[in-house]
Amino acid sequence: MFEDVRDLYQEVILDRGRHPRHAQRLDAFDATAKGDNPMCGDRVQVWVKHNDQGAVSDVGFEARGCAISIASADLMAEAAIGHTATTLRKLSADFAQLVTSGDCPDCAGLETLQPLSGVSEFPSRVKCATLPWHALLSAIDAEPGHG
Amino acid sequence: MFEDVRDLYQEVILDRGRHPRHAQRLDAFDATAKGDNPMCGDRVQVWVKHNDQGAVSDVGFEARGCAISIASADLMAEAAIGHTATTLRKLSADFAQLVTSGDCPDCAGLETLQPLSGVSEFPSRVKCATLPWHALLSAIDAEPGHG
Amino acid sequence: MNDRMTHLDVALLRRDFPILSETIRGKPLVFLDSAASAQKPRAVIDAMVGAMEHQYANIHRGLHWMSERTTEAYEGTRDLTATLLGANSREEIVFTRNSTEAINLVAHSYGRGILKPGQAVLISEMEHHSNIVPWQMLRDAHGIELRVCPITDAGELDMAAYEGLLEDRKVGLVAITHMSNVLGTYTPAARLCALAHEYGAKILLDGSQAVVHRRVDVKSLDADFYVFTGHKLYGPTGIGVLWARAELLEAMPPFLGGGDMISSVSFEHSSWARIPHKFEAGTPAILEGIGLSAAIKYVNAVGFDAIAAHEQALVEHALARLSPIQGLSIIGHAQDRGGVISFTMEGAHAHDIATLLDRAGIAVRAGHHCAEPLMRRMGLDSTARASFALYTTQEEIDILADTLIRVREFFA
Amino acid sequence: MNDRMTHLDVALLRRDFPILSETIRGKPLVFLDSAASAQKPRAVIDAMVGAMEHQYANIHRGLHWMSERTTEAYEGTRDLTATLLGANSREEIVFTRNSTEAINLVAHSYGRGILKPGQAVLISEMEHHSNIVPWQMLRDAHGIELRVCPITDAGELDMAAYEGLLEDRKVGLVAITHMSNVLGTYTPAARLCALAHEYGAKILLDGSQAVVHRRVDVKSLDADFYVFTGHKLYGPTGIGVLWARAELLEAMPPFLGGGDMISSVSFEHSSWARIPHKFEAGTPAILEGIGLSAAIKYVNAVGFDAIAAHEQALVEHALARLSPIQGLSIIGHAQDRGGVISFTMEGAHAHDIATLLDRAGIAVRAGHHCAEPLMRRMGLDSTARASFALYTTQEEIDILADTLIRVREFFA
Ligand SMILES: Cc1ncc(COP(=O)(O)O)c(C=O)c1O
Ligand SMILES: Cc1ncc(COP(=O)(O)O)c(C=O)c1O
Repeated sequence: MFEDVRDLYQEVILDRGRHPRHAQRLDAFDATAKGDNPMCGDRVQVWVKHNDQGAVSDVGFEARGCAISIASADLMAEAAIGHTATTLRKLSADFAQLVTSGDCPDCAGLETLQPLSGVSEFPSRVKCATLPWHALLSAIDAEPGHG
Repeated sequence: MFEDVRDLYQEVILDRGRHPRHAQRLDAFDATAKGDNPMCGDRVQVWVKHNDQGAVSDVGFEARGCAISIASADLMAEAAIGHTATTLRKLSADFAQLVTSGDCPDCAGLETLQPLSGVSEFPSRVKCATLPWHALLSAIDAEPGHG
Repeated sequence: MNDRMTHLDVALLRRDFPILSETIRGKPLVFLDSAASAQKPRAVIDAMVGAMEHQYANIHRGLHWMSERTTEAYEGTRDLTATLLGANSREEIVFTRNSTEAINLVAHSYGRGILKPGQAVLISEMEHHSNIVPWQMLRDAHGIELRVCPITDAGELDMAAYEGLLEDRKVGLVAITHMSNVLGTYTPAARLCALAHEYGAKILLDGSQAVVHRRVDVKSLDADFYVFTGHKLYGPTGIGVLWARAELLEAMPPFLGGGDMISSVSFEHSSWARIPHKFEAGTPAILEGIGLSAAIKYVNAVGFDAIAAHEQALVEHALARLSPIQGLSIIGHAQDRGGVISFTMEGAHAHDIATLLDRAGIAVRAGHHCAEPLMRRMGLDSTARASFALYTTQEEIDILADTLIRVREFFA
Repeated sequence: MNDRMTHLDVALLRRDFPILSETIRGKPLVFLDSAASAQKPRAVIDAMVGAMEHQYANIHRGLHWMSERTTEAYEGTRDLTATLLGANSREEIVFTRNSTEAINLVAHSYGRGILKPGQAVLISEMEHHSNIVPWQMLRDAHGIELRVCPITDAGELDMAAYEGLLEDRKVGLVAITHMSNVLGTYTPAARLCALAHEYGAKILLDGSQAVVHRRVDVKSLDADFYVFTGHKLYGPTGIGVLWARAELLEAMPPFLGGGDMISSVSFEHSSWARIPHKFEAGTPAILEGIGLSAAIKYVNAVGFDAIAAHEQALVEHALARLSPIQGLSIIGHAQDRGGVISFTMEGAHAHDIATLLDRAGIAVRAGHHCAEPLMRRMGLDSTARASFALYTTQEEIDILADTLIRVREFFA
């Protein structure tokens, strides 16, 4: 019956939506921020830890929301590790292009996020996928020395 | 050209509109009141004098407005003379029926007001004709001992 | 059709709503989102088109044919609305943009103009944001206390608590929904009014949902204010209604200033027009008023008895079909309920449910339904909501139920 | 058709407006009351019907097809409106019911939220009540001084006085019409803005009339607030526009509370959505927004250069035809004027003129045109007013002139 939504709900999304690996606060963290979609009630909080070189070493989150937003937060938590603020800003912009247009031809490092590309066919769901990234960037921007 | 508005603008209306006979304040009066049609900007003030028996002995008015409202005020000033508050209330109600429906079969004393019956065909002009009467009744009602 | 009819020929009525024959990605539209906004019958469309094509001008101050006729048509809506609600007179009907603006009007004008700092406004845990936020703004601007009547787990007002909150007679105004847009609960409006009055409070009923499903009579309810919104009653957007007792409207200061609401204007001082015009500043929603007339005539012709009976049958059928679905929980179990059913499903977020249903051509709402405090009260972030109208069929509910079983399997 | 065109094929355009082929008591309708409200082109009617018949649901929170498409259509109007006015971004466009509500929004939110008691608001002698009364209400509620810029006998702003009134820098906000609905005067808006800013004031332009006749660019005018109303721009009633600089909207508190304007709600505290949604409470005028889109596309397609040139020609023709009529006085002789002409006639009150013209199928307004203070300034109670639109023809003006000669004879 729902064959045509398999683009949106790929196995990895359903799996991550159900069993996210990073859905917890970090005990020790350098920054945290919340994201909020007033129109649908989705909320997320993201915690970030850095290593000495200023690259992200760990990300955790707590979210309430749909499968897309939880899966997106979880995949983001992994994708962010090892990156600096500058790279993450670029990654976030590329990701936004991916989920809006379904494609990001000149982008690197989006492989693990690719399963979310199907969101582009569901305009009202794009924000579910991008919300965790907004929270991540807010955390990083709010952090002294990482603006 | 304007043959079909002759019902509204009968000779007597045009004449009274141009040359009202009672368009002045009374030097001595027992009551006065204003009437106001916010939608079109018509205004009228009416002055009333009584004789010892409590009947109206003189009416004057100042008005700004169209031919209909001036003529109606002027004809009213004459029609009111000799009547008590009670009769005037009845006369005013009959007149309202006349200008709304074009007719008032069981009414007496409307003869001189008959030329205004054509107003009934012009719904938005009915208020022009009835405004002076509202002011007259307000004046009478406001007067102590004539409520 | 007339009021005494209690059985609707729904198949026939559906032909009055052109949109119902649309398909969504090849599947027939199953529109179960009428509580958000109802679809429009041909009669409403025709009335608006008729005005735009044949008889339109600005109203009230025009002395020409088009303006006079348009004024008659627009003001006719006031008569029809007064009759619809059982108001004492047409002067008690104020047109607004929607329910939200009607409530804001009362919050500003009655709230700041008549209520005194230190008095309280009493709302409930199951209000729509439109009946919460204006009172919060009043609280913050004018020193009014905001009290909240709790609800039971079944989703009914806690009547003992209600009375308790009124007891100190500090509540100057109660503002409570007549039917919940999330739980479907009809509140015991007549009883709420009687109690409010017993303790010296006025009462506003938010009839946004209630007025659609049953005949409302403000006099027999003995309410003081009643609001509803045209677009949920099969009318156009852009027009809503505030009914209030004439003496309240007389006492209230105006809300918005401008053309049409004045008696005279000078730079020093302006005086106000009579009610209801005092509250209607600027060019009103003329075409929308004309559309609302057609909507009211339409529901009157179908008949509220028949509408209520039809929707009652739909609710029963829906409860019977949805309750057994594994993992599905129905939110709210009020005794007295209208054509709105909220539910959640284990393992599937409401947004995901809505997206899957949409793929099957079924339109439902998902989210907090502008009732966040109610969501928190029920321990939820969101629900999916199916809502019914006079054109909803049992078959549509069957399609919903069958599809929900598949949704469940999909996310299992 | 495109913008570079400066000659309109009016006969062809008239076919777009179904109502123009109506007859009034057997005489062809000569509609010279467009400044009160314009007639609607087929494109606007079709857009609204199309939505109601094929694609409609409540917007913003819906995850289903109908809701997504309707949201796109409605929000598309915001983009079109931003482009129409030359705004910096779509977020600067707030939808209201009409101009009146837009001005009230600013008077409440900017007036009470940002202006301080002791500051002044500067209006002019030729304002519409909608741009007077909200400021009086603000004055009375919030201790704001109300200043009035005089006009010359020709009906132009007295610019020396304007500057003089700003000089003490107490004026926090100027609110002045961009085009008078009575005199037709276009005010020197760019100069007004420059002077206001020089003396530290913000400025609101009431574009209700201006936006219809010429291309407006809020950036090159350097305004702070600009308002207009859909129904005068060939769109439906029930929708108006407030444009304001984003930073002003950000700083302003919300006006009406309810659904859609919040970010989150709890009983203790609510936080507001981003602009422009912070100012749009409740279900908006969705169908009317869709209608307004079609209207904007329509005037864009006709082209503002062509519209302006056409109306300029009509005004010149009308002045040439009406001025010689014995006993007729034209009110207002501004250098820069749009398609509105007010006049009086010796021996004939404006209402009587309107009634007689109506008998000849000609629709004009008569009265104070919601500008009583201006009437007093000109020493009048009322005028008759003929106003022009893109569909107005020279022949219609000839009919008006010929009929006015008869009116004169009738009352002579
Ligand atoms: C100059 C001016 N300002 C404001 C308005 C008010 O417009 P609306 O009644 O649509 O709010 C009008 C129209 O009546 C107008 O001409
Ligand atoms: C119970 C209730 N109150 C108020 C509203 C607000 O209606 P509107 O958005 O038309 O103002 C709604 C609908 O959304 C509602 O269901």
